[in-house]
Amino acid sequence: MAREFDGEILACEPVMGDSTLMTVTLPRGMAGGMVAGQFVQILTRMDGSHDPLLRRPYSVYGVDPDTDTMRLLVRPYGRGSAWLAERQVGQTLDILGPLGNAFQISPRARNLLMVAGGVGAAPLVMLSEQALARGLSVTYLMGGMRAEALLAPALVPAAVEYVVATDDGSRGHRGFVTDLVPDYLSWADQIFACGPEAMFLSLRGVVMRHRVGGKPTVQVSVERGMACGLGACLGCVVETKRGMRTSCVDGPIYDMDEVVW
Amino acid sequence: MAREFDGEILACEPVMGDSTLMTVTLPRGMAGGMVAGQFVQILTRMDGSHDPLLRRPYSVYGVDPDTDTMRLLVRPYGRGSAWLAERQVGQTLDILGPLGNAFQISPRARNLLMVAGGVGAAPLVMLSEQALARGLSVTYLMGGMRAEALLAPALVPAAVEYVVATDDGSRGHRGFVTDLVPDYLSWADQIFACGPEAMFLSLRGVVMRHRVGGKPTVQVSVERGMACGLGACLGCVVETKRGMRTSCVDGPIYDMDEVVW
Amino acid sequence: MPDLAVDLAPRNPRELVLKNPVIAASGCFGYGLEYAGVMDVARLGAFVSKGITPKPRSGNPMPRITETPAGMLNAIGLQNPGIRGFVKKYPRVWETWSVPAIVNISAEAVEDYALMARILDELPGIAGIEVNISCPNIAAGGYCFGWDAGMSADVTRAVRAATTLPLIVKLSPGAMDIVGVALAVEEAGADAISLINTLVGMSIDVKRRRPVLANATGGLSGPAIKPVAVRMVYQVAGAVRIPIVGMGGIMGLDDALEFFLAGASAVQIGTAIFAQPGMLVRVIDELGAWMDKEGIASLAEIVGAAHPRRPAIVEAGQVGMVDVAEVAAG
Amino acid sequence: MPDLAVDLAPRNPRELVLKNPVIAASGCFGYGLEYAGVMDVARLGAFVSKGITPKPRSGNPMPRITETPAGMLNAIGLQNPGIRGFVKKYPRVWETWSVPAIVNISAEAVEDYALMARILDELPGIAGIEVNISCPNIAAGGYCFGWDAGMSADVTRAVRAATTLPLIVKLSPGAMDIVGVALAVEEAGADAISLINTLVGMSIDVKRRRPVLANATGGLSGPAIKPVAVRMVYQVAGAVRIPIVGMGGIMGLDDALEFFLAGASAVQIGTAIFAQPGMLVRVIDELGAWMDKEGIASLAEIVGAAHPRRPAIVEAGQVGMVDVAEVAAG
Ligand SMILES: Cc1cc2nc3c(=O)[nH]c(=O)nc-3n(C[C@H](O)[C@H](O)[C@H](O)COP(=O)(O)OP(=O)(O)OC[C@H]3O[C@@H](n4cnc5c(N)ncnc54)[C@H](O)[C@@H]3O)c2cc1C
Ligand SMILES: Cc1cc2nc3c(=O)[nH]c(=O)nc-3n(C[C@H](O)[C@H](O)[C@H](O)COP(=O)(O)OP(=O)(O)OC[C@H]3O[C@@H](n4cnc5c(N)ncnc54)[C@H](O)[C@@H]3O)c2cc1C
Ligand SMILES: Cc1cc2nc3c(=O)[nH]c(=O)nc-3n(C[C@H](O)[C@H](O)[C@H](O)COP(=O)(O)O)c2cc1C
Ligand SMILES: Cc1cc2nc3c(=O)[nH]c(=O)nc-3n(C[C@H](O)[C@H](O)[C@H](O)COP(=O)(O)O)c2cc1C
Ligand code: FES
Ligand code: FES
Repeated sequence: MAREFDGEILACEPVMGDSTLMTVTLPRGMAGGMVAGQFVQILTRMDGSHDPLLRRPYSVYGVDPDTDTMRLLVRPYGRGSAWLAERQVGQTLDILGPLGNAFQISPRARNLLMVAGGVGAAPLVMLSEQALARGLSVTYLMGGMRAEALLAPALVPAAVEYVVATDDGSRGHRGFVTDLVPDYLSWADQIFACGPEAMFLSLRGVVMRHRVGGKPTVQVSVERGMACGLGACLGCVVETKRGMRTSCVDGPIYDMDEVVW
Repeated sequence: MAREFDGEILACEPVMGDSTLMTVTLPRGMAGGMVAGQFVQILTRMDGSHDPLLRRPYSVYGVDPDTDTMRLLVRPYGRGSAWLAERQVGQTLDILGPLGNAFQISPRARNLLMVAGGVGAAPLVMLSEQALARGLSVTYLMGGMRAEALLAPALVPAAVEYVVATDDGSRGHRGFVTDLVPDYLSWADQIFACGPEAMFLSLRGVVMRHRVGGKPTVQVSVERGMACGLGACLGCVVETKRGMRTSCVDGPIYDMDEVVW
Repeated sequence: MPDLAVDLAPRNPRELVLKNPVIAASGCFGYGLEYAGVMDVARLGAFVSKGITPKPRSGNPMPRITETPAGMLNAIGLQNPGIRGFVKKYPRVWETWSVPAIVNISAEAVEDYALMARILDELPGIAGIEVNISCPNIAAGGYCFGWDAGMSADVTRAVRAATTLPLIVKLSPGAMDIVGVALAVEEAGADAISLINTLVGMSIDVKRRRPVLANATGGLSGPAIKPVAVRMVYQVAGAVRIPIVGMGGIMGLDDALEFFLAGASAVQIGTAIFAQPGMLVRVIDELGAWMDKEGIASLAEIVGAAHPRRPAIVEAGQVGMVDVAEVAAG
Repeated sequence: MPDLAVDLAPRNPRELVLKNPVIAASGCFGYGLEYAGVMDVARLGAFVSKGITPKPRSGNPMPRITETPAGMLNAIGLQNPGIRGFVKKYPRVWETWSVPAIVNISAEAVEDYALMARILDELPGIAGIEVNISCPNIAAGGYCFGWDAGMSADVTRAVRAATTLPLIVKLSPGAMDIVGVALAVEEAGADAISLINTLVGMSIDVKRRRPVLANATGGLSGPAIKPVAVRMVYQVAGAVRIPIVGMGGIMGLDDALEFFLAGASAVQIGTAIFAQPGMLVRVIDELGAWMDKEGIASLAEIVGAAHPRRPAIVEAGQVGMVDVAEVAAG
């Protein structure tokens, strides 16, 4: 159940070039209930300032029920994330969460393919861990601008096959991460993707062209501007074949085939 | 001449309980032209946020032409000053200044009385130094809530007679700083005051009751909400016997007798 | 403990008594259930539902919201299940709650407002109706009901005739003569007036060279509009005798107090809920503590206290008119 | 180097050619001299003087300004030396400057506007007149000129008859039918239209339980109002053929671009100057660099580009009316 709470920043680790991996405290007992694909919303302004006004959503990168903490991956992009990236150990954040639905691993799936673009990497690490714990095989594809923009291999669970692509060819395949997908289409039972909208469109094209009999299925984490995060404002909807669905409660994870792209 | 410049914070020293004495760099050569009573306006928000919108005025506490620096005394009060007080050594501030007129020491004055309330202490330290450099005698009266809210004696030039009052009697006279003034009225040629409006009103009462033949004269630093700081918006005017005067260009220092209170 | 209770429908035998004057605003609190998990909804004075329309609506295309300086624009387009769908789902839940639920209704024809009011009149679990008149009047070529005193009164009269439920009419800040509209809806039978709804605004996406919102324009809410809202409440409070519910950019106790002092008997909080859901209960608690500290026994003591002298009813459109125009000239 | 020049009075033989489209707004730049020390005034496309009135005015009592969320309220009350005092002092200074100086005029009677225009017509150092119609019309019981298309046209016609100088008429956002007012002043002879002036707002000092400003209400400016301003520029640009000067909350290049895309041929910057005087020149430089990067040779290429199709002249008051009202309903 979502709550509004103060999370204390315990650690800030620079990753992926300009991003920060933040460890933040959770209310006791919350970590155990959080699942991969969920997110939290953070107030990214100083007390007394009203600008920027709205919270910013961040995917849960990982949780540790033993220490009652979670980790978040923050890329400085605009004003909210820049403020967040500047926070220091010991400061607290006003957090609302956990929010949203979760990636669903099918009971029959054996081989899972992760497709991550940029900070989209965040929820897929946690999902990989959950899959490994169930004894499944995981391949993790990641794309970024340059080698430094990729998740360091040490951050990806060792049992995962980690394959990368960069725009400039400075590591792995030169080109889009979605170029790598066809090789895994017959192997994978399910694909889980998180990244920019352009990546989904390209992924969709690749999958539609090559898949057989609707396999593998694809779940995507869709990014929408959000206000409430709780299904109340109807500002974040995604049109699906079954009508308008909020991406904060019914999403952010959607079956690719359900979404009206 | 006023300029908009980036000043780097070189030091932050806690003073007067909750306040900070900040050392900030100035453009080369500016310090030498700055005089006691002037102020600067500082942008007190992060890049990209528009709230709070307007600059905040701060009196110049002191300048050092040798190092091209100035000092400011910042009391955390509302949102702007809280943001400012949180800044750290190495960060830069967007500063507009120097602004405003100056305290005027009369060529015939020998004995000067300073009357400071709270952060009003700032410009009077610099004025005291200027007076001492001219060989004049200075008595510095200061009032605050408690002993800790007073300027530490080490911050007041040694050659100055420093007399204090506190609301709770925890140091010096118990009561208002203006209670101390009558004792110095026959000695002082000029009085210079900086503090809250209530202090001026009480000072004015004391002086009007006791002074003889218009001596001593009184100059006060008046606090007004400001927008431009340059005489353009006409938002900061003070009604004087000679009409409306801006407190950013024609002030903030006014002859007490000129102001229509 | 000071008395925070307020009756928003003193002229109505069915009355609308709130245990405190803090109400969650329409469109910002869903149907109450959405927030049941993150806060104690029962603490609220009341809440207002998302706007309900005669027929179901799937709302506008995306994007529907965007952030602006100290504010936000929304063009949700009144996505809702329609009055029939609404009736099946929510009243039976609310009936079990202690907090008064107010239903916000929107329509594009006078008869449709009346139709909805008639349906709501008989239902359990509904404490009152808030009539949103910031809607296009199809019969008048899409001209907004709320911009015109006559059309606003027509809607009010029709709804009044259709129900004995407490009736709050919610004014549009787009009306040039907000006082004239207020007087007209008071005269037409409103039990209370709420204001303001959103201002009409637009943001342009410089990269795409198109309006950010799919609908082009949207409703501006949040702290950015607070000064406009306080001014309008102040002006309307100088003219009408029925209770006023003030809103627009309230982010905490001090903002709420501005509205009470301007003349509001209760406040609604909308956009702030998105940023800080805990704020609703915090304002209630802090209001009680503040009144204690200030020695204020009942809210009525401060309602309208910022008015130098509460003037008698004035002619429509003349409240502070000269001031207002002169000031706009800097 | 892309072409930033713009003529704001193409229908006028005296023309108003600016080397770039960035103008310092009235009331926020004094008479130009105040900022001469902190920035290079000669870089500006133009600047507009503080509003001048027929007689000297000492302005409103203090406090005159207060900060609001991402905005500010002002009630300066048009403190100025009057047209005679003005004439003695500023035109002779401006005559020696290369930057066009535009004089903003305010009055409470049609004849007084004309009187000032006649005086300005003959003077050197004056490039154009901006007519501030957000003023109370004393003859109409204090009703604001700018809220009414007919009264706005009357002022425009009288000023037009009194001078051949380029004429910008500055609209009031308080007008409900901003498009109708714009069409009326275009028809009455305005060379260009500028908008928006400030919205009317109020803040209340909770401690004193009184309005913060001595004048009670004030004009709201700054980023808070930008979405309203962009929307109005977009609507007016869809209707008139004369150039539009857009303003309201511009804090940097991206904000200025929103106004160009909405249909403004030039922009004014007001409140932002107080916060960052260096911003004026920065926007000019960044605009040139941006156009270079985007391969835009002339500003005209992007003016109004956010309109799906620039519609022909539409009926007054109908531009986006349904959208607008619907959206305001969330
Ligand atoms: C479900 C969900 C999960 C998210 N998880 C993460 C996460 O784990 N880590 C993370 O860093 N961010 C994440 N984001 C994005 C994050 O919420 C913010 O949008 C991002 O930090 C930028 O906010 P800002 O305030 O810095 O930018 P602003 O100054 O508010 O600018 C936002 C503008 O940039 C666009 N924009 C926002 N984000 C991006 C982007 N990433 N790339 C390109 N354009 C963008 C928006 O459309 C908007 O116009 C997530 C978003 C969603 C909806
Ligand atoms: C010429 C001049 C010189 C100044 N010099 C100094 C200085 O050297 N050091 C310093 O700390 N401040 C100084 N100030 C005050 C300073 O500019 C700010 O007003 C102060 O820091 C509070 O701003 P804020 O953003 O924190 O408060 P905000 O959140 O903006 O609140 C401001 C509100 O509090 C009131 N207010 C502002 N300041 C005070 C105060 N000090 N006491 C009581 N009420 C207040 C205002 O009227 C306003 O309503 C000076 C002001 C002027 C005009
Ligand atoms: C996302 C959103 C949806 C809204 N929907 C409605 C609505 O359906 N009916 C209505 O009368 N007002 C609606 N409003 C307006 C609010 O109830 C309120 O009048 C306005 O937002 C000003 O208050 P605030 O600044 O506290 O949000 C909506 C506002 C927002 C932000
Ligand atoms: C302090 C102040 C004084 C103003 N004085 C005038 C004036 O004399 N005449 C006028 O037409 N507009 C005046 N304005 C309005 C501005 O010119 C401008 O229309 C408005 O502030 C919106 O732009 P901004 O948000 O960039 O400030 C004034 C604005 C401010 C803030
Ligand atoms: S963000 Fe409000 S419904 Fe999803
Ligand atoms: S602050 Fe603008 S004139 Fe003084």
